[in-house]
Amino acid sequence: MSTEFEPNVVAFLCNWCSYAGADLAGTSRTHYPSNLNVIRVMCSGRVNPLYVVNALQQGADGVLVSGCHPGDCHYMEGNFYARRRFTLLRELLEYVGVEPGRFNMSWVSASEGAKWKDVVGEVTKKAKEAGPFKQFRRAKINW
Amino acid sequence: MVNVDKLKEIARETISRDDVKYLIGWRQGTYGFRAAPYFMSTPEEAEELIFSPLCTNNLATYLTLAEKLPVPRGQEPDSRKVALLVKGCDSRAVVQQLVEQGISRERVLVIGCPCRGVIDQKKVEAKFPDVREAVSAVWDGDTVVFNLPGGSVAVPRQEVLAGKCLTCRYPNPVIADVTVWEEVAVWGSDDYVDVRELEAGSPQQRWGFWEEKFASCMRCYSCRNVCPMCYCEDCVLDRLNPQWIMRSVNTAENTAFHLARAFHLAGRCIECGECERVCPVDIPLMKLNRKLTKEVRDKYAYEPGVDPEAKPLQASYRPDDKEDFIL
Amino acid sequence: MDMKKVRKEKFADFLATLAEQKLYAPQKVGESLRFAPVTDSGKVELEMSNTTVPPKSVFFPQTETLYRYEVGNTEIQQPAMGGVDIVLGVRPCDARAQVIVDSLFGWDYNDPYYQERRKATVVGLACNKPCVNCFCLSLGGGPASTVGLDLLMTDLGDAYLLQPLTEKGEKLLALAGETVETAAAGDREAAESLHGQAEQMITRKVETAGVAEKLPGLWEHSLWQETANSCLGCGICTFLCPTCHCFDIQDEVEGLEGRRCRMWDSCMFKEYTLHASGHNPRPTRRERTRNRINHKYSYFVQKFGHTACVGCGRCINYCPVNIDLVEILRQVKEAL
Amino acid sequence: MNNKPKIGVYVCHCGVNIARTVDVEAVREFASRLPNVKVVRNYAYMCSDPGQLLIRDDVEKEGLNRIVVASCSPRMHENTFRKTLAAAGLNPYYLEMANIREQCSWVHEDREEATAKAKKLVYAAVAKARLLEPLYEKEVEVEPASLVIGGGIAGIQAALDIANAGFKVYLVEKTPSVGGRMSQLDKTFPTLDCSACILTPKMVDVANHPNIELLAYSQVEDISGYVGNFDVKVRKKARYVDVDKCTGCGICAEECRLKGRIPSEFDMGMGKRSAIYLPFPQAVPAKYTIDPERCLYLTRGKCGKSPKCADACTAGAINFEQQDEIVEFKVGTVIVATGFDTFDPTRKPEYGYADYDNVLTGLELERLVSASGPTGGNIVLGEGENAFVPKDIAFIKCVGSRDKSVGNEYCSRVCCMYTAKLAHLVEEKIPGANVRIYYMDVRAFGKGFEEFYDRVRREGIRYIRGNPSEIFKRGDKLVIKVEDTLAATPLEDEVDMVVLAVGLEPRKDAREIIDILRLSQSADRFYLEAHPKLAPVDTATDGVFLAGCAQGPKDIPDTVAQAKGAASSALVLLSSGKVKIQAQISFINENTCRGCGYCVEICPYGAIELVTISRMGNPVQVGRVNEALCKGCGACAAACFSGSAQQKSFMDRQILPQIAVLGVMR
Amino acid sequence: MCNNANPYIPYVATIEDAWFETVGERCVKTFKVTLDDPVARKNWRHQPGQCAMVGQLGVGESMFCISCSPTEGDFLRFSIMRAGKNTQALHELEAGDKLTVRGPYGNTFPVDEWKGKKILTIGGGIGQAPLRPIVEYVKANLDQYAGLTMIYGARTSGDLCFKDEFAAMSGRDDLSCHLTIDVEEEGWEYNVGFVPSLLMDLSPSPENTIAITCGPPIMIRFVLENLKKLNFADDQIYTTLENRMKCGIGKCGRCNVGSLYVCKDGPVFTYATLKDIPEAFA
Ligand SMILES: Cc1cc2nc3c(=O)[nH]c(=O)nc-3n(C[C@H](O)[C@H](O)[C@H](O)COP(=O)(O)OP(=O)(O)OC[C@H]3O[C@@H](n4cnc5c(N)ncnc54)[C@H](O)[C@@H]3O)c2cc1C
Ligand SMILES: Cc1cc2nc3c(=O)[nH]c(=O)nc-3n(C[C@H](O)[C@H](O)[C@H](O)COP(=O)(O)OP(=O)(O)OC[C@H]3O[C@@H](n4cnc5c(N)ncnc54)[C@H](O)[C@@H]3O)c2cc1C
Ligand code: SF4
Ligand code: SF4
Ligand code: SF4
Ligand code: SF4
Ligand code: SF4
Ligand code: SF4
Repeated sequence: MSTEFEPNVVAFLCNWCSYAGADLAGTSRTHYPSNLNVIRVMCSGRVNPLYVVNALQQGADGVLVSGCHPGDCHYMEGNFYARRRFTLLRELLEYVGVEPGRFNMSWVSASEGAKWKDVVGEVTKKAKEAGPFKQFRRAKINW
Repeated sequence: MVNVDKLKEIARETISRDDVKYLIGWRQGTYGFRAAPYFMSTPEEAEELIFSPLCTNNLATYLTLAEKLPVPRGQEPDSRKVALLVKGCDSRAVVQQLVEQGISRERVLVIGCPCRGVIDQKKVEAKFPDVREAVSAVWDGDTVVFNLPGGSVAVPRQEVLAGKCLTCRYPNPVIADVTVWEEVAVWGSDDYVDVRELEAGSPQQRWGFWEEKFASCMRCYSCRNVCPMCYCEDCVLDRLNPQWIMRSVNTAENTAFHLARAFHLAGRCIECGECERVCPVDIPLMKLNRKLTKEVRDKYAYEPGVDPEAKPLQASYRPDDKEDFIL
Repeated sequence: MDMKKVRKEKFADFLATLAEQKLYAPQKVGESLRFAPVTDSGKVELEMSNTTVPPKSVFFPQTETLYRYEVGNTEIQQPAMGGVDIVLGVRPCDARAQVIVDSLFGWDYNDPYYQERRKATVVGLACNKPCVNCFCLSLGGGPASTVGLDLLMTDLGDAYLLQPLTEKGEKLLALAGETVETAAAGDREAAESLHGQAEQMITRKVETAGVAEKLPGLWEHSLWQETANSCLGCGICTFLCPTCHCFDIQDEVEGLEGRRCRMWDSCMFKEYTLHASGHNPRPTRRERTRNRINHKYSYFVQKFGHTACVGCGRCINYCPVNIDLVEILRQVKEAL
Repeated sequence: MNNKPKIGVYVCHCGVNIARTVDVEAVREFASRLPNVKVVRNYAYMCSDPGQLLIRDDVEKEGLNRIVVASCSPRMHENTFRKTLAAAGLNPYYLEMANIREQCSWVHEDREEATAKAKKLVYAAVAKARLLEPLYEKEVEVEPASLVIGGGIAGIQAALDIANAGFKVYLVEKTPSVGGRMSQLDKTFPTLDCSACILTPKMVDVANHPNIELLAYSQVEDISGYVGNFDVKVRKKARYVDVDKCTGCGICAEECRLKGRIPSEFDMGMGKRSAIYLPFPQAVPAKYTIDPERCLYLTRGKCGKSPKCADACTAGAINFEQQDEIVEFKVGTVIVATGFDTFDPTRKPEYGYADYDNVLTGLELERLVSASGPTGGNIVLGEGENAFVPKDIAFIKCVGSRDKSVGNEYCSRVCCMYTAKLAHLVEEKIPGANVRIYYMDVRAFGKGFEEFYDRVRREGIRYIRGNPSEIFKRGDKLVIKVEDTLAATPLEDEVDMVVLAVGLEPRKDAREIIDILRLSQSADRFYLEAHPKLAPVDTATDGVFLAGCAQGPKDIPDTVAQAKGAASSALVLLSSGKVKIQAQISFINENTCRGCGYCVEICPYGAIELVTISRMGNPVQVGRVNEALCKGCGACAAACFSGSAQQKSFMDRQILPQIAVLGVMR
Repeated sequence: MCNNANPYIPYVATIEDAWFETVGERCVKTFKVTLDDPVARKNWRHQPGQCAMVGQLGVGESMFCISCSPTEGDFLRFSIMRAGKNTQALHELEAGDKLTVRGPYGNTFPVDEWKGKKILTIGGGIGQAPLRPIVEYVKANLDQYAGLTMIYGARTSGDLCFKDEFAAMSGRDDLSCHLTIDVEEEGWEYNVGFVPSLLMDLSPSPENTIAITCGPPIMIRFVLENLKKLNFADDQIYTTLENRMKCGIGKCGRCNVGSLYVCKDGPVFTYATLKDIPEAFA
């Protein structure tokens, strides 16, 4: 057993593009790190920014939100709203001292299985570099 | 020049109107350098009205803070207007409340008071630490004159104005049904120097700055309650089901509380500074809010609370919004 | 009992000897002063009018674990209780307040968590310069009141005079050993004169006698609405009040580990009394404000025989909208 | 009533697909210890009949009420297992899937890692499953009628198809007559059949069809409701002519004081009409209309001693008192066939359209060559003594198309062919005419197009590759400055007439319909279809379809084909009589909603509106979701600060435990 | 009285049986539970009117009245209406599951003082829960009382708790049971109409009678009015208050009406006590 730090990444994927892209990565038997776990939502526009805060609080070392490329949203505009929200959230997180690699966003289409693999690799790598998330981890403070 | 007599005159007229429930203004506080919010419903009460450098409170918050008692069956709810004195910053809150439909335009009567900056109570107290009685103040040119028991003292504005006033770009109300006197010249500009300073540090340094601050929060919710934009019937910050933030007070929950609060105000905060002012443990909340105001301005050329017809920032987008960090 | 004193240059050493036990004293946390465990005696801050957060936070922490458990299991583990030996730098008003709170945590059911901490030795610090809104005199207290203290310190300028009041206080002095010396002849007089001066400085006064009797008759008085108009319904006045003691109980779970804990709550919050049916017996800030004042000045008196206010002035100092208890009391007195 | 969640977890081997990499037995063992889990089973192929039977049996025997299937992607088999649940008598939405194949066994190699992850995914699914709520797919009845907006060939065709299938159609046309652009054309490429000859019968059919209610000279004011149940409000503009009385004899127009003084829209301003007019002789309905902006009586309150038209009309049809009329009706589907505008060439001033009379647009030339046109089909320019027949004629293609500088990047798809057609007609009408065409490309992609292009070229029409930079006047002639890019020589070509092959643009009033139906626009500003390939006639709003040039430039055959497509899509709904409404939609807690309207702004389907409710006697504004319009994207839920808007099956309180599991579990 | 040195620590209890009393959004489920610790079970003493904190580790605890009489046996019963987080989670429990219980808390109905008197209970909806122990207690000691009359109403027949028990009660002459629902329903053979008006129809005499009422605030208000009309004296009328509470032991602050803590000085009050507390019926 290696004692190297293995980050824990929580990812929110839209059903139509990114989740399908991840499925394609699977069907194509692409291999990627197992640190990332997916929560499926219908649209990246469904992801409440507080989920990200919550995930970090509850033990995630990295968070990813992934949706369709701009203009491809199954619901037309969900990812545009998501983009605005998460741009701001990311600024805010970094500003209070969350390392830049912790929160990520990507556009992965249903045909981009290969890109999904890259994204997982990238996000995992970044979270690994950032190390275990401690800043406002809920971890039983004062229990 | 500020003419409080004229203000009182207008106030008396306003209160006398049948369609006005009450007028919210300021009066001299009970001690030190304070003004207190003042609800007037009879013309006589207008006598106590003041408008001075002490009038820091943003009264717009009372438009949405009003709690409604159940209306007994067969009775009509009171639909009279609420009249309100606003400074420049306060007026932006009114505009943003209109944008978010927190109030309806027919229900408010806005009396605009062009403002020359209000004081930061703590700065003044540091200057005059031993003053116990209630002290009034007036503007005079580029100074604020305090009528201390031992005689008046003029202090340069720069030394006592609240932080929000030093960078104020809207000293004149952006919305008003009546404006009381002539507009004042804009003196401020905002480069977000304070925010940039903090941004320049490493993540560790930034967290180092915030950790202690967040840890010291008592979660008294004053910052939320005073905010004119925070008027959810049931706020997610203290909701129990689902529970986003535990009620226990510690760094993790407090940080989540502050992130959520700040985020919910992104594109909505009009920088009235009230949250920071009320905090009993002096958490520099404006440094947090202003980070987002800055990003909102830089990234989306958006400024809340100036255009009542504007779409809310977080409920709009542009296809070509920047997305440099997206993989 | 013998008075001692500790010279300021030795004060750090004095604290260091005390800090061998679990010592709490005012320190800066974030931007505010509150009682915190002393790890570095240099950080102890006694040049203050008073701490922002009263020392009740030591005896009754804002968040406190009642017990722990594993989810799905029924085994309950009590946490270690106590953990406080000395609380130093307590202003006389806050010490009196703690005595008031004692009656609550001691009536009928004993609150073990609280009582265990209350065993600590309380070292008071007389006020040489009361704050603008102190009105302790109106409530039977004073800048050098000794109620609830085991030891009273008075800042004499170059030294602190240490006046033991109880056995616990004596013990503490014994513990301090070499760092303290016997007080000089004039020290006591000097201290008393300082106390007198401090008393003179307190300008805020209000007649509190008769308030308890009068309040029930003012139930429907317009004063409550007028006061509540500008109230924000925040937790400042109650969280910072040394006598306010309301709390909430919540379960918190992390993975499979859980705890039931309690945390300060405030009667000024609207959720505080909200019923499951949506009915709220105190639906607006008018009722809540009325309850706050009545609780302190009438109900508590009826139940425990004394006012639940010591005149520390915190609620006045920190209320963001200048709701002023002294002013309310004055109105109560004047009301017809 | 909420019963204790009793969860069955089914771990699929998927042959060896999962089992090879994931220790399914370990996962099973792990899952059996999770809260509320009652039954856990492994099986080779969960999706197989025996696999599904396993679930059904357990539901029956063990009283399971939530099912977690750990297998492949829910995108693959969610529906399969929903049906299994339904068959077992459970609500199909009590299903949660853990994707341990695509997300796990297929993408990880290390057995230990993959097993650990599979456990985690199963745990998260269990955490959510215990909070699932039953959902019900609602059905709504479809009003057996359709609204067609726009009476061009697209609208006409769609209306006829639907009407012929036996459903009521309301055809709303803005102008006094149906026909659209096609009625202005002379001949149609590539077959050169006479436009009027093929269109007029259809127009007449529309007017006479028992199932079609033609609302010409009308405008849709408002559409509310949702698929199957749209409430439509149409404004019938006052014609000031009683259509029941008007016989279409035209005496009124003959008598009108303004006869021949008003440029005719139909003839592109080249012909003149009266203030009371029929747009063109074959107009349907063949009823006269008074132009309220021109009529002397209507604009000035006075027309000589008395209005001449009224005096002349023996049928007594003139009625100056007539008012706009609002008609309201209900339909189940809507077809938008509002067509296009031609590009306004004044936006390319270098072509001198505004300055020189002998610079024409293609559509103007259509009128000139038409036998029913202002010149009776003779190509004559100038008036009276100055009239002349042009000999040297140049066409310029792609005017306003494929041109970033005017914001139109797209190809208008008809100009190449109509240019060829018009060039051919010119050649035919003016013997010996010298015709050349300046072009960038020739796109002859349609059926018979290349052949037609070939034919025209063989007729002696010259194609010169070049993009004219300027047109100016030299003496009587127009000079075209251009570089022949094939020969790489600059030219100054002197001609008598220039025809600009203007492109097709979205209508200037396109916003009206966008606002009414909440349609979106694609980058080219035409109405956006739901999917460019798979749903080219649908829109994002269920029950609303697109036909013809409203969706993008196209020729008549494509227009008709699309119109038929739209009609058949509408008919699917109309004839089934019912539509199913999504179950995983959003709802708003009216007790906590702050009425800020963010959700209203954000919902791409306009599914939320603000309504005023009474909160203990106090009026408050809250959002309310129209269940039939919501598509369940959940965008509103993420936007709602107060957490009042929630999406069923994806509620915050269902997702937070998932996050907790994925975060806390290491 | 909780025997624990630490009054916050609950007993662990097992659900023996659980069933739904009513249906709908705010349905009521009754739990029959026994404490796991045999000593605690032996020492547990409660009287009609008392309450206990019932909860689940990991969710939370809430106050409920003990809806059985000690005369019924060595177990506890709680009838719990689904209202929010805790109650929703409690409703998910079934026989065999574990609970936490602390108590008993609060004062009691003075059932012993009442001996020799006629007992009249007037309940509405879930408000019958605190009245049930009285009914059971009096039933068990019927010879010591001058009679028992029970008036109980709910919105619909589906909202009536303890239906089966009422069936068993009819056909006895020493006690009478009057049921009512707000509006007519098919198959309903008892009264129709609101509880306060049924009270007036029955017009019980105040003579040697104790009236106890419990139910929604609006019902209580009218019942009290009517009892006064029927000349009941203030100290002949009892009711219980159910203010929100967290600790149950007079510390957490929120349940007070005036200077009284509902958790300690209540939940049982006479009208004589409450009528001078303006907050009591807020
Ligand atoms: C003395 C007493 C006896 C009671 N007896 C019964 C009984 O026999 N049967 C029964 O069904 N209910 C009884 N209740 C009410 C019961 O305590 C509440 O319904 C329950 O606490 C709701 O908890 P929850 O977690 O489900 O709701 P939450 O999710 O906590 O909250 C839902 C709503 O309930 C309110 N609430 C929370 N805690 C309480 C509380 N303790 N009391 C009132 N409202 C609260 C909240 O403000 C919120 O609005 C009694 C209450 C008291 C004080
Ligand atoms: C110069 C030229 C020559 C062409 N030659 C040929 C050719 O030879 N062969 C060929 O195949 N194609 C040709 N085309 C293309 C052809 O004109 C179109 O394909 C066809 O007209 C598209 O029909 P439509 O019904 O979509 O739109 P339109 O013909 O534009 O009809 C739209 C109708 O909707 C009405 N309308 C618009 N808005 C509203 C509203 N809000 N409410 C109610 N009614 C409304 C309009 O008044 C109009 O009647 C030519 C086009 C041009 C410009
Ligand atoms: S006002 Fe200050 S202490 Fe209170 S909740 Fe806000 S940040 Fe925390
Ligand atoms: S967040 Fe603070 S500064 Fe911004 S509007 Fe609210 S109170 Fe004012
Ligand atoms: S501190 Fe002031 S504003 Fe806040 S609740 Fe108390 S009285 Fe109201
Ligand atoms: S009520 Fe105010 S003055 Fe009295 S003890 Fe509390 S905080 Fe101090
Ligand atoms: S966004 Fe939320 S709070 Fe605002 S109107 Fe919609 S549901 Fe209500
Ligand atoms: S889920 Fe999407 S479609 Fe449904 S109401 Fe919300 S935003 Fe509109």
